Amino acid sequence: MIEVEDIHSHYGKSHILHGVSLELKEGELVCLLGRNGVGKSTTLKSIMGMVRPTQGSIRFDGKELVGSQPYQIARLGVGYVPEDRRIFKSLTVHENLMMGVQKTKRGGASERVWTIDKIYGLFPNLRERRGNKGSHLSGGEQQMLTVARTLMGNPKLILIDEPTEGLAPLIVKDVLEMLATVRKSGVTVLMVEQNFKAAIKVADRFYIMGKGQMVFAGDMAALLAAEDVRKNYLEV
Amino acid sequence: METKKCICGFLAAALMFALPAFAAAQGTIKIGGTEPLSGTFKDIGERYLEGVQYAAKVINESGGLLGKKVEVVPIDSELKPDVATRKAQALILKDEVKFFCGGTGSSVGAAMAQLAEKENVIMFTYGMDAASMTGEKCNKNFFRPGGSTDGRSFALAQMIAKKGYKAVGIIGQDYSFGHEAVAAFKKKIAQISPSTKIVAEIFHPAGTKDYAPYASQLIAAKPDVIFTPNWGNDLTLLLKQGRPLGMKQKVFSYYINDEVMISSLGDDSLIVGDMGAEIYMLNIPTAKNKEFIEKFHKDKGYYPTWLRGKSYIATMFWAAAVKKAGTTDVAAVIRAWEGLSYDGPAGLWTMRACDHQAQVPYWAVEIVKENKFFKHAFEGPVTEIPAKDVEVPCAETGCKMGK
Amino acid sequence: MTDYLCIREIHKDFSGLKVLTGVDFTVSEKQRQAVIGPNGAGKTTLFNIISGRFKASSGSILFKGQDLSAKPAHVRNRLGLARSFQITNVFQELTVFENIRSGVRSRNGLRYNFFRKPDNNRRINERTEAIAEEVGLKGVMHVPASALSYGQQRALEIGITLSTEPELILLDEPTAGMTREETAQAISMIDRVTAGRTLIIIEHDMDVVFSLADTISVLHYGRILASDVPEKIRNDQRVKDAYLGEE
Amino acid sequence: MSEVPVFFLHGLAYAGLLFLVSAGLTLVFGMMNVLNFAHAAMYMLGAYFSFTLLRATGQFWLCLLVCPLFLFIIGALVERFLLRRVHTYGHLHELLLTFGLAYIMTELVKLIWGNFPLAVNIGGFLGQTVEFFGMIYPIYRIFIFGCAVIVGLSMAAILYKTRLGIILRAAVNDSEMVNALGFDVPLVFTGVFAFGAALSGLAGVIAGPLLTTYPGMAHEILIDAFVVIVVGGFGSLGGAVVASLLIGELQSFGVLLFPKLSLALVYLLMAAVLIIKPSGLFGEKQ
Amino acid sequence: MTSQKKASYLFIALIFALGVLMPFMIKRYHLNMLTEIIVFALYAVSYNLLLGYAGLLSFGHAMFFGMGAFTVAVSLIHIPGLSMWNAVLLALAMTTVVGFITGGFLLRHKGAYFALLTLAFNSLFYAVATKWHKITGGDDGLSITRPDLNLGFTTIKMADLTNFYYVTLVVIGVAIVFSWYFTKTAMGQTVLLMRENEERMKFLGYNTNISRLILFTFTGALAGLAGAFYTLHFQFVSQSAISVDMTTTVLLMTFVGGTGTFWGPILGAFVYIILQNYLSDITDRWPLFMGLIFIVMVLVIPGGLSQIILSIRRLIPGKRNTDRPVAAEEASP
Repeated sequence: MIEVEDIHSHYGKSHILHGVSLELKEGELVCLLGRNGVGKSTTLKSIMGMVRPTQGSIRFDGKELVGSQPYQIARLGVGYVPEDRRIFKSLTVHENLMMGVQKTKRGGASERVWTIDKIYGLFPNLRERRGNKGSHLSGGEQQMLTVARTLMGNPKLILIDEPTEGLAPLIVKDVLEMLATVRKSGVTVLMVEQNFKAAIKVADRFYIMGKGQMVFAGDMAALLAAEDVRKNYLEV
Repeated sequence: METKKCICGFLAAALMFALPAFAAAQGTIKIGGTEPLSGTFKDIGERYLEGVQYAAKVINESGGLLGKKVEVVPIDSELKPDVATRKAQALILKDEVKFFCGGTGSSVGAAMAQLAEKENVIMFTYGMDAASMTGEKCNKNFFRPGGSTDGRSFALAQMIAKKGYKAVGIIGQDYSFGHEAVAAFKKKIAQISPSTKIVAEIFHPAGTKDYAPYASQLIAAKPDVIFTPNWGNDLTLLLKQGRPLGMKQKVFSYYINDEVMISSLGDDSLIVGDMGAEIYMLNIPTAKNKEFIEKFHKDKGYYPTWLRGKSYIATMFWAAAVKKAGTTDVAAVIRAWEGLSYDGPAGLWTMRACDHQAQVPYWAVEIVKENKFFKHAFEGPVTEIPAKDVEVPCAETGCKMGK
Repeated sequence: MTDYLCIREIHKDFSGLKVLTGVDFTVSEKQRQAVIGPNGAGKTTLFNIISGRFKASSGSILFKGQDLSAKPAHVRNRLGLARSFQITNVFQELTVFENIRSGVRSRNGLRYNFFRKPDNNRRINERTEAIAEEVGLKGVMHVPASALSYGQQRALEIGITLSTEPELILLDEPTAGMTREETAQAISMIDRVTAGRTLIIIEHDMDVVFSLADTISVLHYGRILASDVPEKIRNDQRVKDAYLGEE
Repeated sequence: MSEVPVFFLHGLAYAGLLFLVSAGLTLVFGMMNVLNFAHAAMYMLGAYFSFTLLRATGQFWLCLLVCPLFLFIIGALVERFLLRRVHTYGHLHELLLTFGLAYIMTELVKLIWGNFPLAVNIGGFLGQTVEFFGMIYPIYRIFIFGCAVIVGLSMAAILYKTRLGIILRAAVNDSEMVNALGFDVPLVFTGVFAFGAALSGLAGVIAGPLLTTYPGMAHEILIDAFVVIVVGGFGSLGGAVVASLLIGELQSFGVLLFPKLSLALVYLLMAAVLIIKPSGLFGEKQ
Repeated sequence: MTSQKKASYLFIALIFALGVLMPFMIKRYHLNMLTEIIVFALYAVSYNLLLGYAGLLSFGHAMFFGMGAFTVAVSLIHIPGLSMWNAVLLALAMTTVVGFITGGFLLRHKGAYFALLTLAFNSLFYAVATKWHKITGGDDGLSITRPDLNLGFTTIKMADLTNFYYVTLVVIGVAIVFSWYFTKTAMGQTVLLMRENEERMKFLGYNTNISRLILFTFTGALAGLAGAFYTLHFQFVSQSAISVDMTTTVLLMTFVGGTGTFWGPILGAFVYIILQNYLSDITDRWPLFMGLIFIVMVLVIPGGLSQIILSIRRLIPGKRNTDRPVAAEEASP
């Protein structure tokens, strides 16, 4: 579904990604692990076109994404849930959700899987607060809202950046459940996470990044076996 | 390191700096025409300049002045006194120009007059009308072969008094010209028609966009007639916005016979019936005027309307002074011009020695729909207001001229 | 041990979003305190409040008995408090030397002088060089900050923080984004340059935390979950849960 | 004080014109953070286009439709080919660019239409006067205010009632995120700038018959429009409404009450607002 | 370091020497123009300290230029026997005070907001200058005569252009050199910090508000000095000295010369005034050219003339440039 091949990305003058490659198959939920500042978020942004890789290629359903604008990539069916949530603070919850709806029609059977009613069904909190300004939501609600907003666009692939960051355990559980539901609906998910324990509950496969490069790829069993990698790149 | 790279820069700039100055042509008398040649008042400046240039042409065709050709050097004053003086100064330094003229903007005129005194050159004007320029601000290097706010306001006051209006509403631009014009008008009307009341006296910033509040105030004062020294767009907008609000009174205005202003109104009914007084008009019934208009029209294909006429006559007057002096020496020309008379298209003009203000007759006119010059409304028949009727005695001008 | 830095009941809301919900802790003089906690726990916000970048919604900060709450950042710095930034925050177009000197001369009161040139001040220049040497940047002193490698920029970040000779240093993830080798170097450098001063450090890398800190506070959901010596924190179940997520 | 209603109407008419000019300016400023110095020059272009079209067809309503469209196209071209190129360099370059454009537009107008005032006369219904409550009042002045109300209400309706409005407001919050959600943000910005230009063009068409059309008209209205933005609050549409009304009425009643201060009154108001509330009446604190 | 320093001082001495010789080399007309250039050079230098060094785009610099210009004129007219020095000192004092007060209001905002506010304030000053006819002469302006310079043992006739040129050269020259020196002083370096990273400065003990206010006031005073000499040079001042156009003029000079170097704006003043003098002789479409220059500069050479000169220098092999000119985009707020 998506193939990232040897991309290099820069932020201003600092070289963040030094040849990152990864691959997702349709319907997978893959988790990208790693410490702060190793380039996990930059990887997602590079896929989304928000950071333009200087080298390498990213193919989504066979189409090259490097060089495209974020909106073009989004219209191909890639949804992005940013780390700092970035809801539109002066818009109401309902308007925020409306921002997720895309006008352009894409062919395919999975068209309009996510409707506003379905979203409100899944997130009753949001229905309750539909008239509230985005700035009045709690952290958990904001996280729900960003994911829901992205789902409104009926993406084939969702890139989620640290969905559990700063959330209370109960809410983390909700978020994970929500991800499971999303995934069941057939959407492919690439998730960046630091919360290792949360990640292993939902992910099919794992990538671990260290300093701008991939240092590990494999499933749960492989990860548990690779104690060295875990110790060096993840644990306390 | 930063320094060296600049040397190249300065050298490059110095090259431009050293561009050869225009060599001063021998055998010509240069006259600098300071007019706004860009900006909002460009059309006024250009028309004035045409009159000066036409005069130079007439002089040159009849053998020149003191055997030399007269050359008009246009100076774009941008209607800013600082710009005008800066450029004039450059001309003095560069080409040793001794004569300057101009017609637009009393502020430009006052600054030029002072420059003339400092640099000992002659400045004369045909259109900068603020009375103070030949009053308290007068100096020996400045001449006004033209009208003044005093003369014009006096003429208009006489016209209003003669028609017997008893309530006058005044509106003027809030700068020295407007204030001087209004003060002169009030002084004269109080003198010749004490029963006439000033029911409103309103000043607005020059270049006002919305005249409605001013017009409403005028209307509310219920005058019989309106007096205004406004000109250009300030007159256009006053009429254009005031008339629909119910400002039906006759307007007595300074520069009513401006064909560009009338045509820019786009609607003759806004102005027909309004009156003005001017020192030059196409309708002045002298033989010299008829001849002048005919030749000018043949030459250019259009008429020497007020601005062109005024500057033409003034320039001819100046030439007469130079001729009389027999030299271009500034002191000699000043002496020659003082007391000199010139009988031109607009009657007999006499340059008074005490303040260098020409004593000229004014011509009263009413704007009519049908005229032989334009499709739009223009001058009706004119009547003369003799120079002595609008004279300000030497003692009252406030001019103390250092000799 | 006196209460050197005393933080009481700090709350911070960002337009309704509660980031800090009553942070309480004290730091003694010369103590080396680490603040750890999962992403989004409010660590950087806490630093911003202590250093004067943000104002707390409520609560107070006492430094050597003085209430800092209403004082602007530059005054807090002059009182002896300095911080580094998680995202490198240096003067990009200036050289390393100029970067560090900006703090050194501020410390020496040469801030707004119209006549004296910092170039001519030997004391300031020597001190600047000394600091550059301490953080290992002496060799690149006249290189613009923007041309430095990432690791060097992080070192410069610390160098600038040190330049005002603070008594209390706040370091916000000084080793974020560094390789292991770089991190190891950074630890020993930080250990060296902060000797004899009070240090508060935010860090994710536990190697850094355990090698530098003598007390650790765990910030979770906007408040201090636990504060203790490293060994005890390591074995605290609440901390484990907070860190690795709940079972 | 029988004049009060008339002066109030005068104030409304001028406020209407001010709002029409500043609405586009404040919209572009609020959305794109671009201070468009060429805005008033575009307003002037609108007036001149209208003059020519009116002379050719005699249809004022046509001008009202077509000239803003012209300006829309010009605005779009300017944004797409000039402004966007310098966007990454920051405010300074954007400002200077629009500044240069203002010069060029003004000079081109002089080249094409000449350097003297041109009269725009609309006959027909709009040229008439109407009598009510014993006052005779020109319909055109009421029409100006009406236009401002319609424009203001439609802008509010677009911003708060349509999908486009949601996108626009979201883009003010976080344009990068809007882009990532699949909206062509650069196109949206081109549209906003072009719409701002169209508004200025509309204001020009409407101003033509009230004022005359002349090359100095841009410069004269620009500062007034800037003052509206400063007083109302940077980028606030509601602020522009209130500030226009305030300044319009102040100009009008100022003539009646403080004739000596006329020109300075507006600036005094501005200074007062800045002292009390530096970000303007409705501006958000930066 | 030291050789570079020497070169700088040598360069300054060279320029001064050239300046001293000028009256013997060029015509009075050109000397007149040169005096004007020197005055505007200081104005441009002061503006560049604000724009290029601190990254503050102001549309109100003419406030100070005009304030200085008017102060000299008004004081010379109303205080009989006032010496030229005292008039100039009054102008400096006046602009310093005005800079301090207006700075307090204006500096609360940054970027485009600051630009807009300064523009509005400049308009306010312009309105006052126009309206306050009694003092400023309104539209008519004020005309003065340069008082002669009493040096104690002798008096120098200021009516003479050459004498006035020398006075201008010395006074303005010293002010420009001081401005250059200023960029190397503590405060000058603080200004750079301000442009680079205002946020970080605060955590190094700098009061950024005070820093900006000091700089704003200082550049205002420099502009006021330029304005004072502007009046003395033309012996005339009108409201256009305080108009927004006067800000535009200095903006264009600075921009044409390049904001990236100290000397760029001086070059800009040079080129601008010469261009203006010759171009306005040839064409009355001067504003059109100005507009085009603006756009071409913004789009193609944002670093101005000094950027061109620098790039030419870079082409010369063996002369690697170690300077770090600040591209104008980085100077933007």
